Order: sequence, then C-alpha cells, then structure tokens
Amino acid sequence: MNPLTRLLEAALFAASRPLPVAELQRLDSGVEEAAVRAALDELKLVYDEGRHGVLLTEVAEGWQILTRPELADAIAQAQIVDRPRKLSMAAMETLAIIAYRQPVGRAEVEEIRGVASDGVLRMLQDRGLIEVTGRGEGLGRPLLYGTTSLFLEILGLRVLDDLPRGEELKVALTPVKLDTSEETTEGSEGIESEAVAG
Amino acid sequence: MNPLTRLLEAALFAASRPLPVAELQRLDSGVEEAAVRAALDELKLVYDEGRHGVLLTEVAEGWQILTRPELADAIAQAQIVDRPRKLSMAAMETLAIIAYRQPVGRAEVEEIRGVASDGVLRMLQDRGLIEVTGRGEGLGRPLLYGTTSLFLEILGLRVLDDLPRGEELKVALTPVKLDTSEETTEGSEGIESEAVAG
Amino acid sequence: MADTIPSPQSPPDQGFVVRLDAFNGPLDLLLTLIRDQAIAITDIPIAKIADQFLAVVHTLGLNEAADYLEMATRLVRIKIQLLLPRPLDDEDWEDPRAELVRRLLEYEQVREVVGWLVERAADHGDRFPRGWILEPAEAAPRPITFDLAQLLGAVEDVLAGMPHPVWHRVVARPLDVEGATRRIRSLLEGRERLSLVECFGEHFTVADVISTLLAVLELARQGEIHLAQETPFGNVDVARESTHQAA
Repeated sequence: MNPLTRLLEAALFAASRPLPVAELQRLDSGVEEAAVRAALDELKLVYDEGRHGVLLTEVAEGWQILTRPELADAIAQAQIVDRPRKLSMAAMETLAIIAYRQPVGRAEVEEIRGVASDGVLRMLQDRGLIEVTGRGEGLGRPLLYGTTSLFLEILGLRVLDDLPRGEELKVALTPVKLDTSEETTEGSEGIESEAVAG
Repeated sequence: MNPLTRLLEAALFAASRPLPVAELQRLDSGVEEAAVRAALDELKLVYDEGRHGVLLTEVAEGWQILTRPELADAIAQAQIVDRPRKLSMAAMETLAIIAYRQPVGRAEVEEIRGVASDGVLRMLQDRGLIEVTGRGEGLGRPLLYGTTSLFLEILGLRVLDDLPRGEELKVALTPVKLDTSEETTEGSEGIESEAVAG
Repeated sequence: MADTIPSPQSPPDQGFVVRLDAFNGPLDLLLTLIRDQAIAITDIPIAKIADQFLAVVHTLGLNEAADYLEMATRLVRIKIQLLLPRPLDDEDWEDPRAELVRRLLEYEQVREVVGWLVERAADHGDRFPRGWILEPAEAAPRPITFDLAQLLGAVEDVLAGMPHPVWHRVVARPLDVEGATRRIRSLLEGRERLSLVECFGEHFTVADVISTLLAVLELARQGEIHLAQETPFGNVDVARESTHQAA
C-alpha cells in the first residue's frame, strides 16, 4: 500500500462516516483529486483481492469502509452488533414522499398519505433522516422538509438520483393527470364506464 | 485471508468495544481458541506486512483495530474527526429567540416557533450555548433560559448588548396575544396600535 | 401493512392502537380492498367498496379515527353523486371518482417506492460501519459554528413563520364611539333635548358621524336617551330619558 492509501485507510477508519474526496484531499496538502481517487482504487482492490472482511464503497457523496454483507448474519448472531432498527411503514412512506418531492411541507405529505403525519415527521427529524430546508409560501409559511445525507447513508445511496426513476417504477412517478373529458370521447378507460352497482 | 480471519476483521471493525477471544469464538460455532488466535495472528500480519493504515492490538478487555499512531497527526490536522458542526435551522431559530428574549421559558419559545422545542432546548443546553438562568412565575415555575458566554464567544461579541437590533427584535419576537376586548382608555386621541403584516 | 383484512373474530379486548396498526391509513385500507378483489383502480365499483370500507372500519373499531371517517364520508358522497341522474351530453360532467383515483394512484406510487427503500435499507443494513466511536465520551464534542448573519437570518425566519405578525404601527383610529358617547352625555347634562346634528360636534368628519350614530343607538338601547323623528327625513331629536338623570 502506498503512503497516501495508508493515510486514506486510517482516515476513513477513524471517521466512521462517509468522507468526500475533497475532505480526503486535506489529508495531504497539495494532493490532487486524481491521486486521491487512485489511492481509493488501490484500497478497494486490496480489500477485494485480499479477501478482507470489509469493503470500500461510495455512499452519501463520500467514501466509507463497511463490513461485507455476507458476514452480517454471523456478526449479528454473535451479538457483537445489533442490526439497525427497521423503520415503521408510516416512516418509510413519509421518507419516500419527502425523498421525491423535496422540499415539501407537512400538508402535502399528509395529503398523499391520507393521515396526520406530524408525529412521524418529528421522529424522522429526531433520527436525523430529514431536516427543515426552508419555508414555503402561503399562510403561516409552512416548514419544508428534505432528506439528509444520513438518509442516503442508511440506504447506501451516493446521491438522490440513485433513487429509482419514474420509468423504473411500475406505477409512473410523474404526477397522475386524470383528464376525464378526454376519456369521455375515448370511452375506453374504465373510469367512465358505469360499473357502479346500486 | 482465510474465512475466519475475514470474519474476525469484520467483527472487530463493527464492534463498538474491544472483543475478547471468547467472544470472537462465538462468531463461528465450535471454533477452537487456537484457531481464533491463529486468525488474529494472520490479521496482524496482513496489516503490518501490507503496510496498512490500521493495526491490530490487544488491550486488557480484548482485541481491537486502531489507526496507526504515526498517522494521527495528519488526520487531526485535516479535522476529519473534529469537523465543526452547523446548527440546524430549528436550533438557530430557538437560539435566536432566546438571545433576544432572555430570560425566556420553553412555553414562550414554543409559542413563537409554533412547534415543540424541548429536544432543541436540551441540545442547545448540552452544547453549552444556553443555560437555565432562573425560574418564571406561574404554574410549575417553568425554567427560564438565557445564552451563555460560549454563545457570545462564537459570535465574537463582548456583551449581549452588542447584539444588533436588540430593542427592535426583542419587541418583534413577543408573541401576539389576540385581545378582542376593546381598549377604551383615552380613546379620544383616535390612536391605537394595530398589528399589521410585517 | 396487512395483506388480508383481520378477521372480525379478533379478540374484543385487543387495543385500539393495535388494530389501527393493521392498516396504515384509509388509503392503505382502500388499496388493500381493491387489490384483494383484483379491481382496477381506474374503475372502482364505489358502492361496493364504500360498503366494504365502512364494514372494515366498523369491525376494526376505527370509528374514532378521523382520517378513516373522513374517507368513509368521501366514499359515501361519491356513491351518492354517482347515483344522481346526469344529462347525457353534459361535457362538464366529471367523474366524482377522479380525485380518489388520482390519490390512490399517487399512494400506490409511494408504496412502490417504499418497497424499494425497504429492500435497499435491508441490503445496506447488512453492511456495518465502524462501531468504534473515536471520540471518548468525555472528550469535547465537535465545535459549533455560526455567525451573526445566520442568527439574524434565523430571526427573520422566526418572524416570517409567526402566524400573527407583530410589528406595531400607530394608525389613526377611524371610529371613536366612546368619545361620541362622552360628548352626547356632556351635551345632555345641560339640556334635555338636542338635535342629532348637534351631537356630531364641530368640524365633524364621516367617521365622527358614524361614531355618533353608533353611540346614539347604543345609548338609546340602554334606555339612557330616546329618539324621535317628527317627519320622514326630518331632524332627529335626541332627548334625555326622563327617568335618567344626567350624571
């Protein structure tokens, strides 16, 4: 391992959070981004080829050392580490809405979910998964929420764009527009048909 | 690296404390102490010979992976561990209210912000930015908060009076009491103050 | 999330909150009913679904949950709207189900994303970060930074977010009923009767006229004075009520 790779490994190990390349450059004054990337590549190679128990991965716009997933069961069973607690369905729904609609206010979240969501929003804020990113227009200038880098981190995502895009989902994520007048002329889609039983 | 060494590396990396050999044995049911010790030797050798940025070391409580001490200076200088934190928007708002309204109780802060603020108050107190300065009148004699000298230090101010727009904002941050009863005192002047959109 | 509707035979002592957990809100319940019966979201037999929805809400003891009741009301309203006759060639007619369909599709999208997120989080949850927190508990936490601009910015945010803005501006008070009342009373101290115009005072404004009229009406209501008008559009006499002595 070359000296820069050593230093990167030590820093990534010490930080225990994803470190962006810019921050890693600070480790060695004047080192270029390309050199840091080359060193990251070397470290990745050492872990993979050396069949280490850890791996190097890019998450939340930074680099992080993590344990290999195939070892998780053994480590959890030995009660050395607790698996992260699962979020409730309500929390996941709220996160999903905020991830795609951010910045988004409470009213819109509740409109989509169909249930009051202030408790869930507070919980997600306390857990550091969402944060207030500004205030909206209109009455009382409602708080607007967005996802945090911790959100990306727990999902192992690099950037928000790594979320599945509209066309990758079975149900398109573009806002649904129901144009009933147009469908009247077509008369084909079920929404116009008289399927209502008494 | 043999499979047991891989597993040990992952476990030692993920554990939040040094792990004794007995605990490491639990990772692989039925594995003998000698096998664990052999694997620890292999890991130590890999780190040393491979000139890694980390090392394996035994302390009284067990085995742990640490960054190499000779790299500590570079990591400290890059401020990778001690990165200054920005306050959240909620924390900034709460701090602003306390700065201009002190001494002020939780109820008033919450009335002005319109959201529950106990978590934020506790955090600001933990970080030494606010402190309890007394107790108010009324039910339960609520705790009153004020800013600390650390608060002034961070802003580079000598005294609280150096805060800009002191008088104006002190008034502005007073919650409005909607008083519907008419003020009949000396109404003949034809003058009364009226809350207008600001 | 429940794939099936919990059976009505579930123990009666089961807590309300536990039962509520069976579904993640009214849209979840509605979507479950629709999926269970393989119904197209765009072609919901509202009458049938509304009845089933109400039955489940009742069975699960969700009657007190406002969100469910709101949806139940909405479904019944749509059911009624669909039963109303409508002109055959009414181009403005909108399917009363349209809004509900839009919301259900939107919610279905969210659920699909949730499925992806759950899977992703589970995969990533198997990759543990370093557990060792480098800073010992007694070490100073990371330094905090902010500056005056940020503090004042936060003040602006607080002010902007307050429901009742609090800048105080002194404005001319348009009406002064109390002043007019005092003026009328003092005029009536010396005389038993006067004309309404006299009550307005000298150099009166429109506001003075309105204030005076309000004061006169209030005094008359309280029985302190009585009003008389001899002819239509004629002068109005304001007289002290005989039982009322001037103060």
